[in-house]
Amino acid sequence: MNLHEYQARALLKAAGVPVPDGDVAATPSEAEAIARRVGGTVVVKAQVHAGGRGKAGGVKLARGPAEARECASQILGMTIKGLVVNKVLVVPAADIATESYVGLILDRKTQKPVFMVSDAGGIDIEEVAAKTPEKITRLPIDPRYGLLPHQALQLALALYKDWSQAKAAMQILRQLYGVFMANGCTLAEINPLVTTPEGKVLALDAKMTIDDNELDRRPDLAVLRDESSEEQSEVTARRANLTFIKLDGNVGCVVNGAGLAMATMDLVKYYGGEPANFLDIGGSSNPEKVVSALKIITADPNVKVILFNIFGGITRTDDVANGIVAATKQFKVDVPIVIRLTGTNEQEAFRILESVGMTAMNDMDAAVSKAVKLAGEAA
Amino acid sequence: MNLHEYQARALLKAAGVPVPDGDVAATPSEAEAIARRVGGTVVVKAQVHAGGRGKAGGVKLARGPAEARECASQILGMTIKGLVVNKVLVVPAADIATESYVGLILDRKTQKPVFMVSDAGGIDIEEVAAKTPEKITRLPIDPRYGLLPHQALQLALALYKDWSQAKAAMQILRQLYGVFMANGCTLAEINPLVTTPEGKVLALDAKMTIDDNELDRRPDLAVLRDESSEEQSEVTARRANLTFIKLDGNVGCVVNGAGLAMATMDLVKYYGGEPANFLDIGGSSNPEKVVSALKIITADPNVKVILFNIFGGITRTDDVANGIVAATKQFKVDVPIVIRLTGTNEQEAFRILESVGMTAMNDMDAAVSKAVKLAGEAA
Amino acid sequence: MSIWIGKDTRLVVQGITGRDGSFHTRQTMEAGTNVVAGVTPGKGGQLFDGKVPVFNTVAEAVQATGANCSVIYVPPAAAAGAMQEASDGGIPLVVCVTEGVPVLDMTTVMPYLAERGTRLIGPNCPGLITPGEAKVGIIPASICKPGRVGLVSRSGTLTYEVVHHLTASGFGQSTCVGIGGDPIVGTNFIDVLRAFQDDPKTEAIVMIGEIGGTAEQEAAEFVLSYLRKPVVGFVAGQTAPKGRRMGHAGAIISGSSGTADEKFAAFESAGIGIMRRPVDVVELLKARLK
Amino acid sequence: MSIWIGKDTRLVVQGITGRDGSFHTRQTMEAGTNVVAGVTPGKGGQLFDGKVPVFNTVAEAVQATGANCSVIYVPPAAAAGAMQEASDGGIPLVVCVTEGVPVLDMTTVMPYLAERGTRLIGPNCPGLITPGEAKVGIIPASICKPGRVGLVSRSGTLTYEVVHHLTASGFGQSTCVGIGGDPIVGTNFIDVLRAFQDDPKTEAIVMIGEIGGTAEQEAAEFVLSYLRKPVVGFVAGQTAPKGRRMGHAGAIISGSSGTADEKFAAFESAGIGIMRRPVDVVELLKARLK
Repeated sequence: MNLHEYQARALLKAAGVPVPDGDVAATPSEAEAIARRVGGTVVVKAQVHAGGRGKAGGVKLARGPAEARECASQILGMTIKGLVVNKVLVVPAADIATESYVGLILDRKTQKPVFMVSDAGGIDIEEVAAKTPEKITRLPIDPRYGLLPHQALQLALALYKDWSQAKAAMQILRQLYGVFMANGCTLAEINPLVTTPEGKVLALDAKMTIDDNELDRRPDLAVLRDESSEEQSEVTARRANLTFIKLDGNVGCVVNGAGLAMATMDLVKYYGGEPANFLDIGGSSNPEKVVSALKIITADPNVKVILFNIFGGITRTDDVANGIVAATKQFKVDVPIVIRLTGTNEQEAFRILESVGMTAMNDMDAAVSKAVKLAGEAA
Repeated sequence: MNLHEYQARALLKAAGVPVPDGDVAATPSEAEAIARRVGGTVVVKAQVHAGGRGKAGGVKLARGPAEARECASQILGMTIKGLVVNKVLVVPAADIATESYVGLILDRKTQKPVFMVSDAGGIDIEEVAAKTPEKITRLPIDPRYGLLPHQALQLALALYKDWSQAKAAMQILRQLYGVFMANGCTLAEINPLVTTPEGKVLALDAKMTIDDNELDRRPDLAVLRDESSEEQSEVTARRANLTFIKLDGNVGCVVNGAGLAMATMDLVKYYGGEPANFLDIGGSSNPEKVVSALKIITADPNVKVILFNIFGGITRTDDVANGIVAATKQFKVDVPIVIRLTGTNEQEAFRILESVGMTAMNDMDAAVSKAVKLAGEAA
Repeated sequence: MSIWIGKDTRLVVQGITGRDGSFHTRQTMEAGTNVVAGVTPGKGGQLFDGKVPVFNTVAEAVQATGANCSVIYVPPAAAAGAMQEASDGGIPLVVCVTEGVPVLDMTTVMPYLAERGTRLIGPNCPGLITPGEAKVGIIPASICKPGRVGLVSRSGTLTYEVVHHLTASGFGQSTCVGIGGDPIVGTNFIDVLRAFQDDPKTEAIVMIGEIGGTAEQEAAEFVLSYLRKPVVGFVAGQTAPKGRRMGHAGAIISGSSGTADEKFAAFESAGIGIMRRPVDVVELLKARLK
Repeated sequence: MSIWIGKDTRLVVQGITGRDGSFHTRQTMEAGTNVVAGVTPGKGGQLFDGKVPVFNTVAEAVQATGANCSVIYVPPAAAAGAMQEASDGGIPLVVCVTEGVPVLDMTTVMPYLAERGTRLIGPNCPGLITPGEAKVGIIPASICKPGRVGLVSRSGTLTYEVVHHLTASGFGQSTCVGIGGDPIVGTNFIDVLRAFQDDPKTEAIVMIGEIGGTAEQEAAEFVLSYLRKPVVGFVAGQTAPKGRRMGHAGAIISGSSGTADEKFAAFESAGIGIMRRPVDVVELLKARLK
């Protein structure tokens, strides 16, 4: 789960990391009030889960409260990479002497959180990483011992030559590590970490990703999810315990298992089609889940055909068949359904489907190519 | 630093460990008020750093507020093993079904905190440990991982067969471990951990020792020190940065280094004398420390002779000589002083002492046996 | 046995009385696996299905039954503790089926297990099966048959799909291992590939990866330098968008790294036979195994 | 060199610019030790006494100077971090002189150092000296002379007292090691005894213990089973009361265990020559070393 900048900033601030004054606003007049309070020139920043906000016009400079109101009214409601902006962050415009990058990432290879810091921070950090990786200092942290003083020192000295700035950075690194661990993050970064002309060190922007697997045991983190910034179909799917990701194609897919779901999408593409979604109904599925899945998929007007690909292991294929029958009784499905079922209880499943005049197939390739063909005919 | 029962209890309670109601009182009327509030029969317990309170009459049962007042007035001000009782804890008398022991001790051999639990708890736990050690379950805890769930379970099952009691114990073990680690303990024990006839698990008495080395960085723990319950000479010594322990003999000892100080006491005994104290002036001593040391020792009317044993390494023996001279100028020392100095700047030290008509020796055995002889003559 | 489990496996099931644990324990026993014990705290002393003794702790189970392998079906929040308990109880092979284990938990579980020399498979994995001998986890025994192909996969049902094609075309399996779809897993491709290389019963290897991370790329390098047996491979997620978690916590393309194209390219340069579709496994193996 | 330090020792001083660090560094250099670097964060680039380069971190110091031994004089709250830094920086022998290190800090320092194969001496110890070659710590070189007696002790000035008697009576020392008076120390009696047994330059051993714990008892058992060289021993604290910390954090008699009597008895049954007084060391060694 990605946090908005204002949420990440709040967690850092609570841990003691110096951040600029300012606050989040949902309306232009709130933005105006914040600008009035902080005074001077402010930056109005779209709060949205998408990179390249600046280039998309989602970050604006405002000289005073009136301009802040104006900027906020322009940004609020705009769409960046398909996502609507519902909130803006209003902060004083900072004078910047240097920009650094400080990130902490859960690394698969070392199986540890790894710090990445660079004194070449700012918006071009990905380019720095790609072209001059030697400018980035990487340091894995053993969570059994935490961030040790000499490690914080080593990282801080990679950022700053000035001793008082290095000491400030050590403190910020410790706080960032604390926030990462305390909130079950898989990523936490400050970019840029700036110094002001007076030599103060300040976290100007922050990004955080929380491990979805933490949310069940951490209701305090789960409430940070901003469903208004998500695809509504994905929100609905999550509430039905389905893993669903909307895509742009026209072949709706219902699959059990994440790997098989991806492979099914790939095979749709292989046979010349385009998948409309990723959808995993999970292992121990029941008929109601199938009903929910069909509801979500049929709500997408792009979908021209629905493809079931179920390999019954734990999943009972008769459960799936019953779900399909139940759904088609509850609401009308206007597009053709291609069904591939194999494995546990498949004979019973075939019988159930045949009893309502539906047919199923046994082979994945045959089912996928048929679905792609039907989608092509409907388009 | 040992905590009083009421202090240990407060730390456990703050961590969620179930303890009986009640509170600490410094006067009989406070004790009465507590007894009135909690109702029923109460126990009034002397708060003093000494074992065997019960046998010494420091723990009394009181049927109601009036009796509680009476018991408190008997206990407050009494002396147990040389220590004056300044406070009593007043708690409701609990019905007890079983008594267990739960302790967590910093173990030198495993270099870890070690849990020791036994379902044979209560006042005889030391006898259990000595005679039937197999009744005690020992489990070292790796602080890098903390107390793991299966370890808490193993310990809890060693205490209780009943599953709900075992679950309650798991929780208490986790809380006790948390308190131990969070407060820099070297020992934390609950004895007895009781079950009531209704099956509730309750910590009835607690004991805690905090590592003295934690106190510098933990002012919140340092304030828990109850100087009123200590030898005043030891309090004065600590404030002067001296390590001092009062003993019953008549040869006052001033030594640099803990090992040499113990060896000096041993040698006093070897030559037939009795040391009046342990006193370590530390490594980088200065003349003022020597003055403080002499003040503390001469305040003890038992002391018949003062023995200096200084091996100059880091310690400059001339500093010590200057301190002796300064002290004898500031106040009159009525008992003979035997001085052994050797090592760093010893010639200068001898000169300083001779300039005021004092003499020093070079050999430890000669100095100690002389001091013992003088003490014997004075006694 | 082929790799890691076989006729000598003595299995203890952690979470045996739970919904998933009891269901899969029955399946596992039906597959002929020697299930010697179950563990559910507070239920020690019971008998599961009238046959399998249930203990409060793994240590008790090991002492009483000589269990040498554990499978875990406890809820996600208890999974880390269960893995550590199994390891501390002396179990050399622990298979964690539980899905949804917080990844930070795994950062301390891994060194704990390493200190005790425990091999972990998973979490969030279907486990493994040596057809005809033993299964530990949830791979359906019905789709497998004994043979000479070793299979390793990050996925569940996609594995079954491939195994299904193998069995249908006459290729039996030595051992099938599902290593799991999480970012941190106890056993990676390389561990399994090495075991298959060293296993005389395994003559060819199928590797099924997916998007996210670089495990497949490292495995490809390892294949090039160490493996002397034919390998064919698939990568799921060619059509996955960037930055989205495709079900599995580990299946996420970050920036430009972890794509299926990148992984297929690594396979290609390591001489691994490329499966464009699951069904391709059959023809590729036929060409490589005479 | 005799054990652990000698002419090849290249010492880095952590906390070199502090009050204690600077004083003892000068003493150490006067004793002929090769002090190659100092470390004080924020003072990197300076020269200590115009000679010794100061670095911000141990890693930098090691890289620039090839330091192979570290001595620590930082304040107690920073000592754990300093030990871990030295270990992480690749120093194989770390001597922590700092007194007052919280013992819980040591419970995580020890496994950290063990994982990296670092030997720690201390904390709260006087360090060690190989007379005529090198000293690391605070044992006064002036009272020592090269020779064939190895000495190991939990104490500081008491060690000097014994060394003083040795030197005065003509017994030089191979190496003198002060292991420190804390409950948790990196190197214990047994480690040093084993090194002395294996050191051809050491012909007899003096062991100086004190009350608290069971380190002397375990050492006595080890002497009995492993040592083939004469050993004489002393235990300080025969007159110490129970339950009081006698200066050293480790010198405390708990219950009835850790008494000097108990330790002397263990010495006796291991055939260790009993020193009732420090001066007894001379006659005991004379009887054992011809």
